[in-house]
This record gives sequence, C-alpha cells and structure tokens, in this order.
Amino acid sequence: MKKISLIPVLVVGVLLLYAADDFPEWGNPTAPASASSLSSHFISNTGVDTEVPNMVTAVLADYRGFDTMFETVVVFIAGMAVLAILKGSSGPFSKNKKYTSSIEPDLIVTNTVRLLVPVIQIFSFYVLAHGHVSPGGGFQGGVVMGASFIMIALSWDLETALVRFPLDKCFLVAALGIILYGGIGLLSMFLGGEFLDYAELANILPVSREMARYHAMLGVEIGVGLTVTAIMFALYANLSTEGKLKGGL
Amino acid sequence: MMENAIAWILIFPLFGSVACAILRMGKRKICYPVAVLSMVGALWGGIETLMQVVASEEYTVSYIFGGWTLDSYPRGVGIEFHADILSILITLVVLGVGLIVALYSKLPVMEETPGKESIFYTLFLLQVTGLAGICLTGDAFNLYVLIEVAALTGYGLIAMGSKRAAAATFNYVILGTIGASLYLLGVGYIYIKTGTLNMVGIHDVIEANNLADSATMQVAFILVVVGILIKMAFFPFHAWLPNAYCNAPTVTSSLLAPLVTKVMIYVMIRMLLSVFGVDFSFELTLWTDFMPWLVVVAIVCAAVMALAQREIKRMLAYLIVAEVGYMVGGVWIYNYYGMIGSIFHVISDACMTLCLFLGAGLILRKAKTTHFDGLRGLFSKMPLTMTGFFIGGFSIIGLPPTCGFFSKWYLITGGMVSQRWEYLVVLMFSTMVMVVLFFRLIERIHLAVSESGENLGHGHGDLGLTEEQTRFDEGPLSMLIPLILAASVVLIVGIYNQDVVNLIKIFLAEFNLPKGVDY
Amino acid sequence: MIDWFAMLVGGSLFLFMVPLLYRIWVGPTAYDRILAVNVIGTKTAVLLVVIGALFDRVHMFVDFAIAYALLNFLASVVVSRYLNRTAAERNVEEKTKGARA
Amino acid sequence: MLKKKRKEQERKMKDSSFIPVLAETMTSSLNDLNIIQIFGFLLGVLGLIFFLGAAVGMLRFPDFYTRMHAAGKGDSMSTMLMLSGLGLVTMEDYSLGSWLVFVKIMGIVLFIYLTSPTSTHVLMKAAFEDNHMPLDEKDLKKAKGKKK
Amino acid sequence: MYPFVVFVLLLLNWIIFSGKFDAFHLGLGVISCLFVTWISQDFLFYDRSKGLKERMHEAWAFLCYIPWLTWEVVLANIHVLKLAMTNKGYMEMAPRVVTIKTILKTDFAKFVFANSITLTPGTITMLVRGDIIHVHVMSQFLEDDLLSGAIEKKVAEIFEPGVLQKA
Amino acid sequence: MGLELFNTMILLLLVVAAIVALRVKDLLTASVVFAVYSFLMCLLWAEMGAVDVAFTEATVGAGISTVVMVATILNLKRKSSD
Amino acid sequence: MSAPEAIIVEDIRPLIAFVAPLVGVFGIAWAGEKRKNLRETFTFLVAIIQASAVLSMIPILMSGKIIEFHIWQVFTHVPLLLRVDGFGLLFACVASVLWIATTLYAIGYMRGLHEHAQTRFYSFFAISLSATMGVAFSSNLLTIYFFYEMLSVSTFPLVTHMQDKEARTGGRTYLGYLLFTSLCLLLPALSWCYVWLDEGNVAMDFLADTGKVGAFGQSTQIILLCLFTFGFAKAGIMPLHSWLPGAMVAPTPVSALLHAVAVVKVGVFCVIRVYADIFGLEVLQNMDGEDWMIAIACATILISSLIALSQDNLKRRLAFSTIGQLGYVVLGATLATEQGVGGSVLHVAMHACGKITLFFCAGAIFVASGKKYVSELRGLGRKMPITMGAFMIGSLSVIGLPPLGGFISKWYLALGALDRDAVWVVVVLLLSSLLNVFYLLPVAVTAFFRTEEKENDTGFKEAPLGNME
Repeated sequence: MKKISLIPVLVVGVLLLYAADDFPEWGNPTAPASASSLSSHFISNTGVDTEVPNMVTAVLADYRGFDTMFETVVVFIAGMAVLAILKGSSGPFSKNKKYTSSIEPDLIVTNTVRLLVPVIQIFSFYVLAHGHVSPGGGFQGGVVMGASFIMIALSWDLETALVRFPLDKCFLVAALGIILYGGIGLLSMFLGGEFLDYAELANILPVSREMARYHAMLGVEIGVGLTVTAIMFALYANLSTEGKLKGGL
Repeated sequence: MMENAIAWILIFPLFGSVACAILRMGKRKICYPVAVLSMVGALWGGIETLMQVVASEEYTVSYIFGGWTLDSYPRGVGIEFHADILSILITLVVLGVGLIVALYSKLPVMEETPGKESIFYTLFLLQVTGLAGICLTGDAFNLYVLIEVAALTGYGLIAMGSKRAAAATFNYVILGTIGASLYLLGVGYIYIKTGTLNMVGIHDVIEANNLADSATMQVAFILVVVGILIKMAFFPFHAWLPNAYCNAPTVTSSLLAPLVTKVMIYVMIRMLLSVFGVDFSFELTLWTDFMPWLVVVAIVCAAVMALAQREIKRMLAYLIVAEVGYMVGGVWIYNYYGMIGSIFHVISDACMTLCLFLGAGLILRKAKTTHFDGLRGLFSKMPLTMTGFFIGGFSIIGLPPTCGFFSKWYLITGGMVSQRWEYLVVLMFSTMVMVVLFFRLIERIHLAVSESGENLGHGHGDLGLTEEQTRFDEGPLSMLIPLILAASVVLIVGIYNQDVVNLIKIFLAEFNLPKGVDY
Repeated sequence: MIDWFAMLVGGSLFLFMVPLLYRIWVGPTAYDRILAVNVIGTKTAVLLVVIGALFDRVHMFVDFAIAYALLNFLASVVVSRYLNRTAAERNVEEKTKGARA
Repeated sequence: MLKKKRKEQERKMKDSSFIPVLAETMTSSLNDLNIIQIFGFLLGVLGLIFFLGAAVGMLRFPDFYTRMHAAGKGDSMSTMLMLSGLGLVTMEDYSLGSWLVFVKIMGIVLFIYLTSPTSTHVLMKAAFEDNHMPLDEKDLKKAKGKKK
Repeated sequence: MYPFVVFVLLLLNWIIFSGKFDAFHLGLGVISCLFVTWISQDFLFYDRSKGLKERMHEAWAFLCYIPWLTWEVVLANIHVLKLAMTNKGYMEMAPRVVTIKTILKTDFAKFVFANSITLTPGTITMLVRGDIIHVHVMSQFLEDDLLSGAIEKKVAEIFEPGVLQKA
Repeated sequence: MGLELFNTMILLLLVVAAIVALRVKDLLTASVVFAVYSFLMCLLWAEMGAVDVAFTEATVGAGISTVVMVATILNLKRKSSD
Repeated sequence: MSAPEAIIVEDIRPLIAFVAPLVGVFGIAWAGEKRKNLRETFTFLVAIIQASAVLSMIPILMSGKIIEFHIWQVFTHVPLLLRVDGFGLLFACVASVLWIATTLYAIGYMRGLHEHAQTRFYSFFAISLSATMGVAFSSNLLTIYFFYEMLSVSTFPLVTHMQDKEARTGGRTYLGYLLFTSLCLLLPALSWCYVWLDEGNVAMDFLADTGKVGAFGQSTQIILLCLFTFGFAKAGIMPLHSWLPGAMVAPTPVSALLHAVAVVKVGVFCVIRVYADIFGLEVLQNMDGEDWMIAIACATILISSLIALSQDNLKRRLAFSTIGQLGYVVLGATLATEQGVGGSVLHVAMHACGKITLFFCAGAIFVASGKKYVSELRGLGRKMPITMGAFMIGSLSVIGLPPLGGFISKWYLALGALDRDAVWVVVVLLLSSLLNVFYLLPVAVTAFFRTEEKENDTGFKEAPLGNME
C-alpha cells in the first residue's frame, strides 16, 4: 500500500518538475509575473496609495485585505473546530487514563520563563505594530503572543495559564478580533465606500485618505493579532488535554 | 446599502457566526434566531444582487473590495467579487439551502449536540459564508482561502456527530487537504506564468499571450482540475464522503450534502470556462476524450455501491457520488446542452439532496434508525414527511414535474448531441439504479416490507404493525416545515425551469460551446 | 568583505549542520534528537543574521533571529515535558501492575 | 529591494569566473578594513571553530549526557561569538540605528544565554527522570575498549 | 512602584526593538508596554519586599559577575573542544553524577546558580530539588572544582549576602 | 554566489530533513524533525527574499507547531501504525 | 389525424377535465376512511364533472375546431399544452365514461371485499384518470411524456394494493418495465427530437411538426421508431409485455382500468400519436424498417393469443388477450395507411368497451364466488346468468363478430393491410381471430354448458348490484 501511494506522489513530482522547465527565469523582469501591470503597480504605487513602506503588509492588509480577513477566519474556525471536536467528548482517541500524574514545575524553567515572558510579549507587540515598516504583522505578533501563554502553561501548568487567560475569554477575544477586522470594513462601508475601503475612514479621522489606510491597516492587524493569540492558546489548551482543560502537558 | 448587497451576502453570516461565538456562555438559545436572521439577511443580499446582475448591461456585477476601482487601478489590484449569472444562481442556491437548514436546525442541534449549540451555529454560518464566497469570488487565490474556510468548518461540523464521525473526518481532512493543496499549487503555477490572480485577468493573459501551449499552464490546469475533482468527491476520491455524511449530525449532513460537492462543481465550471477558457480546457487537451470514460466508471461504481447499502443516509451519500459523476460528465462531454444540464443539475441536485437529507433527518428522529429495516409502515405514521422525502426521490430519479427531470433532460440531450453514447448509457443505467433504490424504499415505507422479504401479517393490508406504529405522529413543525419548503422548491424549480435555463443560457452565450450536430 | 565573511560563516554553518542531522537521523534516543534540533534552531538564528548581512538588511532579519532566540526554547521544553509525563505515567502504571500482581 | 540587490550580485557573478572575483573582492575590501571589522571577523571564525567542536562532540561522545555538554556549551558560545562578529562586521556607520541593531544582536545573545542552559537542564532532567542512567566510568571504559 | 519599574524596563526594551522615535511609534510603544505591564508585570521581580536600592545593588553586583561568568564560559568551551577534538581529552572523560547541597534559599538565586553551573566547564545541572542539586560532571578534576563552591559563594554574594554571613 | 550556495545547501538539507521526517516511525521524533524542516524552510524563504513568509515560518515553526504536535501526540499512541 | 387548417380555440375545458380528479383527491383524502359515503360521493362527483367536461367538447370538435389550452411554457420551444382533437377526444370520452362505470363498480367491489386502504385506492385512481386525460389531450411529445410518467407512478400503489408478496413482485415488474422503458428509451428519443438540427427546430408538436423527422437519415429514423415503439411499453409490444400479466394481482377495478381503459390504451394511444403525428404516414411509408415493425406487431398478436390459450387464471387469460388486442392497434398504426390507423383508433375504443366488460365480469365472479380459474367456473352461468351473459357479449365483441364493435375495427385494419398489399397481415388477423375464439369462448361455454361437479357449493348468488354492468 505504501508503495502504491508513492505513485501519485511521484506523478505529481514529475509534473511539477516538467513544468518547472517552462518557468520564467528567476527575477527576470520581462517574465509575466513581474512584468504584469499588477506587480509594477504594487511596486510603484504602494507608497502612494497607502503610505506604507512595507509592500507586503500593504498587499496583505489592504489590497488583498479581504483574503486576510478570511485567513483570520480560518484561524478562528480552527479553534472552534477543535473545540467542537474535543469539548465534552468521551474522546475517540483517548486512552482512557484512570490516573493523572502531576509534574511539579521546574525551578529553572519557571525562572527563565518569568524573565522571558514580558520580553516575548513586548516583542509580539513590536512585531504587530511595526508590520508597516518591517516584516511582521498581526499574524506573527499573534503567534508570538500566543506562544508566550503556551510557555506559561508549559513551565507551570495549564491551570496557571488559564487563570491568566481563561478559555471563555479566549473565544471572546478571538471573536473580537474578527469583529474588529470586519467592523473596520463595515465602518468604511457605512462611510460610503466599498467593504474594507479604508480610505473612507478619512471622513472621521483627522488624516489624509492615504494615512487613513495606514492607520486602518494597523487596526486590522490588531484584529488579526487578537484572534491568532487567542486561538493559538486555545488550540494548545484543548489539544493537550483532549478538551478537559485539566492535566495535559 | 443597495450597491453593497453583494458584500452583505458574506457580511451577514460572518458577523452572525461571530455573534454566535460570543453568545457561548449562557445565552445559547439566542443562537438559533441569530443564525436564521443572518441567513435571511444574506438571502436578501443574494436576491438583490441577482436583480442587479439581471439589470446590468453585461450581466455581471463586479465589486472590488477596498475601493480599488477598475477605472483608476489595473484589474487584480484588490479582490474582486465577480457576480455573473452563474455565480449568483449558485449563491442563491447556497443561501436558500442555508436558510432552510437553519430553520430546520432548532431541535436537532439541541438534541444531538447539547452544550455545543453556539459552536455549531458559528461553524454553520461560516460554512455558508465560505460556500457563498466560493461562488462569488473572482479571484483564484481568494477562492482557495474560501475553500479552506468551507472545508475547515466542514471538518468541525462533521466531527460533532457520532463516535465514528471523528475517524470519518480524518479521512475527509486528508483528502480535502490534498485536493486543496493541489489546487493551490495550480494557482501558484498560474501566477508564475500570468502574473495575476484575478480570474478575468488570467483569462485575458492566456488569450493575449497564447499560453495554451506552455507546459506550466498545462500542468497548472491538471493540478487545478485534479484538486477540484478530489474536493468534489469524484469517484476514486469519494472514500471520505459516505462515512462523513452518515456519521455527521443531521443538520450537518443536510447542509453539506447538498452544497459542498455542488459548489466544487461550480468551481470546476468556473475554472474551465472563465479562467482557462473553452479552447484551452476542451480543445487543446486530451481530457475531453477520456474524462467521460472516467465518469462512466465513476457513475457505475457509485450506483452499484449505492445499491448495496442498507441505510438511507449511506445510500444517499453514494447517490451524491453518482450525481457528481453526472455533473462532471455533463461538463466534460463538451457541449452546450451538457453544460446547461450540468449547471442546472447543480441547482436541482442541491434542492433534491436537501429534501432527501431533511427527510432522512426526520426519519432518524422518529424511527431512531435510518436502516431499511426500521422503516416499516412509516408512511401512515408520518405521511407529510414521506411525501416530502419521495418528492426528492422522484427528482433524483428524474420524474417529470420535479427539477431532476429537467436537468437530466439537458444532460441526456448534451450526451446525444456530442455523441457520447457511453455517457448516455451510463446515465440510463444509474437512473434505473435510482428507480430500484427509491421504489425499494417505497416498498419498505409504504408497504412495510421487511428486509428478509417474507410475508407479514395476513394479506389485505394487515402489516403486522401495532397500533402505535401506525398512529399519525408527524415530526415537529420546526422540522417539518423546512422539509415541505424544500420539497416545494424542488417542484417550483422544476416548474419554473425555463426561467432558470434562460438565465443559464445568457451566461453561456459568450462561450463558444458546440451546439448541435447534423444527423 | 561582508559578503565574503557571511558566505564563509553561512557555508560552514551549513556544513556543520550535517553531523547534527546525522545525530537526528541516528540519535538513539529522542533526547539526542531534540538536542540536535535545539542546536540547529540556534544556528538558524545565526544564519538568518548571515542572510541579512548578505542582503544588507541586518536590521530586518535580526527580528527573525530574535523570534528564534525567544521561542526555540519552547520545543525542548515541550518535548522534555512530554517525555517526563509519559515516564511518570509509565512509572505509575508499573506500580499499579506490581500492586495487582 | 532585495531582488535588485540580488540581481546585481548575480550579474556580477555571471560576468566573470569565480576565483578572480573572490580575490578581487578580498583585496579591495581589505583596503578599507578597519579594526572593528577585523575583530568581528576573528570572532566569527572563532565561533565557527567552537561550533565545529560542538558538532564533532555531538558525533563522538558516547552517551546523551556527555553530548549534552558539547551541545549546550559549544552551541551558545559559538552563537555568541558569531553573532557579535556579525554585528561588528555589518556595522556600517556608527549611527544610532546601527548601534540599535548591534544591541539587538547582543539581545539575541542574551536570550540564547538565558534559554540555552535552561533547555539543556530541562532535557537532562527529563532523561534522568526517565530512568536513562548516565554512563559512569566503567561503562565508558567498556565502550572505549570496544571502539578500539 | 514595581509596576512602574517594569513599565520602564519594558519601554526600554521596546525602544531597542523599535528604533523609531516618532510620536506615533512611541505612543504605540507606551500603549503596548502599559498593556504588557498590566497582564504580566507580576512575572518580573518575584520578591516585592525588597527595596529599590537593594535591587540596584543586586543588579550592579550581577553585572560585575557577568565578566567572570563569561570567562568561565570560554573555559568551558575550550574544555569541550579539547574533549571533542583530541583523543587524549576523550580518554580523560569520566562522567558521573554529583549531588551537592546548596546554602542558597531563594528561587532566583538557585536559578542563577544552576545556570552558572551549566555554563561552567564540564558540569550541567540535572535536577534541583529543594536545596539538593544533582550535577552531571565530566571528570574527577571538575568535580573537585565544583565541590569547592566558588560559584555558589559568588552568587550568594550577589543575591543573599545574609546567607553567606550566616555560613 | 553566496545565495546560490546557500540555496543549494538549504535545499539539500531540506530534502534530507523531509525524508527523515517521513521515514521515522516514532511520532515524537517525526514532529521534532519537522521542526528542523521548518527551520530550513524559514531559511529558504529568507534566502529567496520572502521576508514576511520567513518571519511567519520562524514564529510558527519555532513556537507553535512543535508544541501543538507534541500536545496532540500526548493523546495518541506514540508509534505510527505503519 | 388532424387537419392542419383547423381553427384553434382557447378553452379551459380540457384543463377542467384534467384537474378535476386532482382536486377531487383532496376531497377524497379529507373524507378519509371514516366517512365512506362522502368519499365515494366525491369520487362520483369528480368522475361526472370530468365526463361532462369531456362530452361537452364534442360539439366544438364537430364544428371543425380544435381546442387548446396553454398550461405552462416548460422549455423554451416546447410548452405544456393541452389540445383536443378528434382522436384525443374519442379516447378521452371512452376513458371518462368508463371511469364512471368503473367507480360504480369499484364501490361495490371494494365494499364487498372489505378492502383496506380504500382512500388510497380512490385517490390514486383519480390521479391516474387525471393523467389519462392529460395524455389524451396532450399536444406534444413532452406533454405526453409528462402525463405518461404520471400515470406510471400513480398506478403503482394500485397495482401493489394487496401489499402481499405477489403484489410486490407484480408491482416491481410493472414499475421496472414502465420506468425502464420510459426513462431509458423514451427520454433519449425525446431529446433526439428536441435538438435534432439546432435549437428552434424541435420536432415535438403533434400538429405543427408532423413529418419533420423525415429530415433524419434513414437509419436514424428506424432507431427513433424503435425507441418510440418500445419506449411506450404500456403498449405491451412483445418483448416488453410481461409486466401486464404480472400486474394482474391488482384488485379487479384496477385491472379493468389498467387493461381496458387507462394504462394500456394510453400506451397504444401514444404509439399511434407518434406514428401518425410525429412521423407522419408519408415518412413511415417511405421507411425501410417498417415491415419489421409490422412483423413484430403480428408476432405479438399470435404469440400472445397462443399463450392466452394456456392460461387457466381468468384474469391472466384476459391479460394476454389484451396484449394480443394491443398488437392489433399497433399493427394498425404501423401499417401507416389511412384505414389502418383509423382501424386502430376505432379498436382502441372498441376493445376498451369489450375488455372492461370482461374484467368486470371476472371481478364480479370473484366477489360473488371467490373463483379465479377458468376450470372452476363450471355451471356458474346458471347461478349468475347476467354476469356470464355480459361476459359472452364482451367475448364476442373482442373476437370481432359482425354486429359488435370489434368487427368494425378489425375490418378497417384488414382494409389498411390490403392497402399496403400486405395480404399476409390479413391472414394473421384471421388466424388470431380464430385463436380469440378458442381462448375466450370456452370460458362462457364452461360456465353455461358444463355442470358443476359438486352440488353443495351453491351458497352464493349474483354479485352485488354495483358490480353488474
């Protein structure tokens, strides 16, 4: 069976390689992907349109902001789906443990984590807030933030982390993130533009239309960050304990 | 408000789902009205958009998110919602099915997934969001994202079912991920070669640069199509479907069964016609020659497997696989009528599958089983349910006043015109299989036959049923009304089919599909 | 000069990763593997800075390296935690078995 | 931006063969070398040597606990050396920005020095509690004897 | 008072990360630092009874400790290099587990002590249980070195002068 | 030149890591090796100039993915069935 | 059949005739099992409304007009259109009038036997009559197909009314044959007609598109002809006939309806429609494969008659007789001459009257004496003289003795055959009439002239009054 399953893999691989022969050269400026009006538009106009130096962020959060919204929703769904599967389940996968052994938190690890967690959190905020000028943004910031909570859960135990970030709040925060994202889009729609047309926010913000996009992007990134943070932690909490929120790693 | 109707289609369920997620604690009962209301809102948006599309000159409404208007920016800056007639039709189907299932969901959700109502409705609404978005989007990558939205919610929804659902979901996850990845790879290849992700843009680049010969595009085509075929549970890739739909909660299966595969067929049609173009898809590849044969294999296998089932839901699941074969075949016989048939079958199959699954849900609720043996004499117990159920069944068979007949009609006509006799024969074969299946069911339900087939009672209508088994005992109204609604939709779509077909014809007018052959 | 130096450092780092990969491949215990992974993780942070130097954008790539430095430690914590827990469970299991016997 | 840089490099590489170019870049860059860069260079090479030691140790040492010594120490040390070397080498002007970058790089070093012993310890502890007893002298001698 | 210290430290951190000094980014920084202070200020400075002056003193002493530690680290690495590269060093290897009883009382001091042991040549802390520390040692020579308690004394000098006086 | 060299090496190591990750039967090892794969991926992205992707890969690969995988393995049998 | 220059009038009466039973179903279902009299009043009422609507159209038709009613535009070029022309009206008259009779008979029969689920029985009976009206009045292939399918499905519960194993088997065969042929043979044929050149040139309307099929190639025409002939399996052409005897398990009113009025007649009606109005006589005459069809029809006649001889069950014997008689009708249509087609049209009506009489008698015998087999009927003629007398008359009509209706239609058939110079067909006709004599007359003869063997079984008298038609 394993051998047979190798065949489609090989077929796909051969196909991909076969097509790779036809690729435009790496970095060739006349290749369609770089020569198309789209790329050149992004390269030359990102600063003009949005005042954001980091083109990637502009494309992600503004030009293709709709995609990003649904990517956030995907993250949200992942959390919800895990909750749906694990919550209250007698556990299709569970080993039916009769006993739980607790591990006392290790002194060295807890001390390291104590020192690290605030730094990690401030780093996550930095990543989130500087998505405009350097790589990063809501998703990365959110992941780092979520990792800080996971770190707490790993070094003490899950209960300690859950005291700081209860699971109910987790989903509230996750939902708030999406509401923030969608709400900014909705607000710009009510102000007369299309959905997610941040420029219309200039009507209520004391800035130019371009800067409105800039600031709205920040808001959007915060929304993404909230959702990702909450879901990452919720994922860990649910997965490691089969949804019981007791014991676990 | 009006000009943004197309955006509201997604905004309503999206915000509804988030609201449901926030209502997690305590106020679970509010989730049901929230879900229904947001579905109503979305449906309003859909109808409004349909009006706009029909009223517009080129029968398309192009809505670009983020205000990147077409006049001052090149196409592909910003994500476009490209609603032409086809997409808005399928969207309306999605929303309609969503609304009916949402109406239906009140009791089953409370009973089957106690304590998880809010999660359920969150995922439910997001599923509808994803599916409606798939139909509307005009951007190849956005399509992928929305496919993922739909797929992930699907995993969650299915896994909430019985104990075996988790294992079934696992299969689904694996195959679904493979399919989506292949699609994504294909989109990546397209982007390498064309430099745009906008569907119209891709088509224009392909036309302008004559990219049909390029190996990259060919491979991209293969990847995209195979990915979609996997996602739609086309025959060799169908393994996940029956288990998943059988073990899923009632509401889930009634939502997913009518929509998921059909929407993927819509995606295939969209890719073939609008993105790659007719010439690229049908003329320049070998696919047109051998796909109908694959379809033949698919339909025959699925039909035979359906014949072997002894459980309504499982049987219906295999029927869906067979129906997928119909539609794929209708597309690949490369013919005007076949295409009409496929598109119309997407619509009608959604309606009738909805009808059947809603009926199966009610049966499950009353009879506590969907196994054939448990169905004896159900007709006298719940005549309305059974009538609704069998209207769906007749539609699947293809009996005239129902919409199933008309789609099948066009499929047959397409097969005839393109002289794909193998497709025709297999269509007939599976039709006969469906006749057998449903009249077997009618015998069970109506005439109270047990599986072993021995005589029950003493003839003359004495079925050996107790008084209790035959007493009139319909399902609750909140479930019955949606079923009847669905059944009447089956009939109404059938009766008004020429309006739908005329719309489809408007959509197909711009594509140069072969129409007829001189005999 | 910078390029040259970065190439030297980066290339040798890649070369020295090979024994680590060997350790991962063979590594009799899970501990060996996670150890090697840990080392590779820190070296990835260095490599990111190296690549940054090649692109002349160290200030950008330093952020990634920070992320690695901060988070890489999670992997070893989680794995050891896992092994600890399974070991403890095994111990309890053996004890109960012994008691029963 | 990155692309442009890369393109330039590629063009450079394509124009002529490898070794003369390398030599040329070396000599030309040597001209405007300053002390700090040379220092950074030396640090980097030192770090490489330590890392080599760690890698060889990972290969050679007989059991997990001893390997841990190699990895835990050589790793963090070499990282520190290499990073500070790089930090010095890439310091273009001595503006605030470039100093901040240097401080950031040193921050990485700091974090690694905080986490590396911790992870080493954590793994050690896990292995120890998992009844993996470390080799003692006798076992080691046996192993060595076998090797010979 | 401590929250404020934490806030200042975090802001310093932010400025190093950010490297931007315009009002917008600094404002964001202040907000984020406030937030982080709010959610996790209790992680830093576990023992809130100590005064600020005492802390400053500790910090200075710790800074003075670092060069020594760095030198130890270098020695440790040379040790590893020797063990790994030369056959003689390899033959010298004689690993063992040593148990020591520490006089340190506070967790943080124990933490610094344990990590210092890990960073110094040939020794790695395996287990800290109460005031018992299990150390994995590479050779006899190192064991003697460890048991002399030099590191412990230095750490105690920084964090717990009182303990040392008692001893 | 430097980048080309890096590219080749990363790809080679990547293939090795991928094969190792697939071949091992111990799920824990597999997830650990997958972490290596993710590190290398991050390097590859960075090397190709896709910095944002590299950053995402860095945060996810170093922080989350291993944790989540191990957390899942905790509730499974550790050896994979085939 | 219809003159193209006829004046077309819009009138709602065809729709009334079609819809009345459907509306009646609601009344019947509402009345239910408890209010028997009300229910049967409804049935009667509906039957009478239908019959009067149909009969009231005769004068309009007589004045040379054609009635149309446009129900719904189904496809772009093909509407759901009701049209009343002479042939259709004839059939409708026969069906609706006989329905009144059947209703009357059914009431007696069902009450006499205390059957279960009578509401269901009457409801579906009404639906099938409605479908029959639809077929009779349909103006194009699509419409006819709709009502044809409606009839198939709605008679299924009637066939399986007994709900025992035999009934199920019969029902399965019934539905299997009918749906198989209609979905697998008829539907492709229809779609072939729909798109034969290009959209817009559909050959589906009975009035406007007659003979358009002639544009096809010769082989295509033959295939199409075969598809149509065998597709309308209700016509009982030989290879596809075996559903008919199988469906004999139904209660006698149903058998009567199936074999005399609605189902089988709908089949042959459709065949004649297609032959005469889709192909047109000219096209048919020029077709190469025509003779084969005639041969098949003749074979059906002879073989079924021979089988009928060997049947002991009275209803089965009648069923095979029906197959043979249907063969006549199809034969007339395949002859493709004016007189042949006229003969078959007449035969539809004549045979309907004759055969329904026979079935009613069989039912009456069953109700009164519980006897099903020919061999059991000895001496019954003396106990039930009226029933057996009616049976005798019906038999003679079916056989085709001169004063009775059956003779006229056979005469025309023979004329049609002679028009085509197909003398052998006439021979077949004669031969089969002879066979008819052999298998029908013995029944009556047995009943009248053979004395019963046992004298003690004399407890039964005439059948209830309702059964005596």
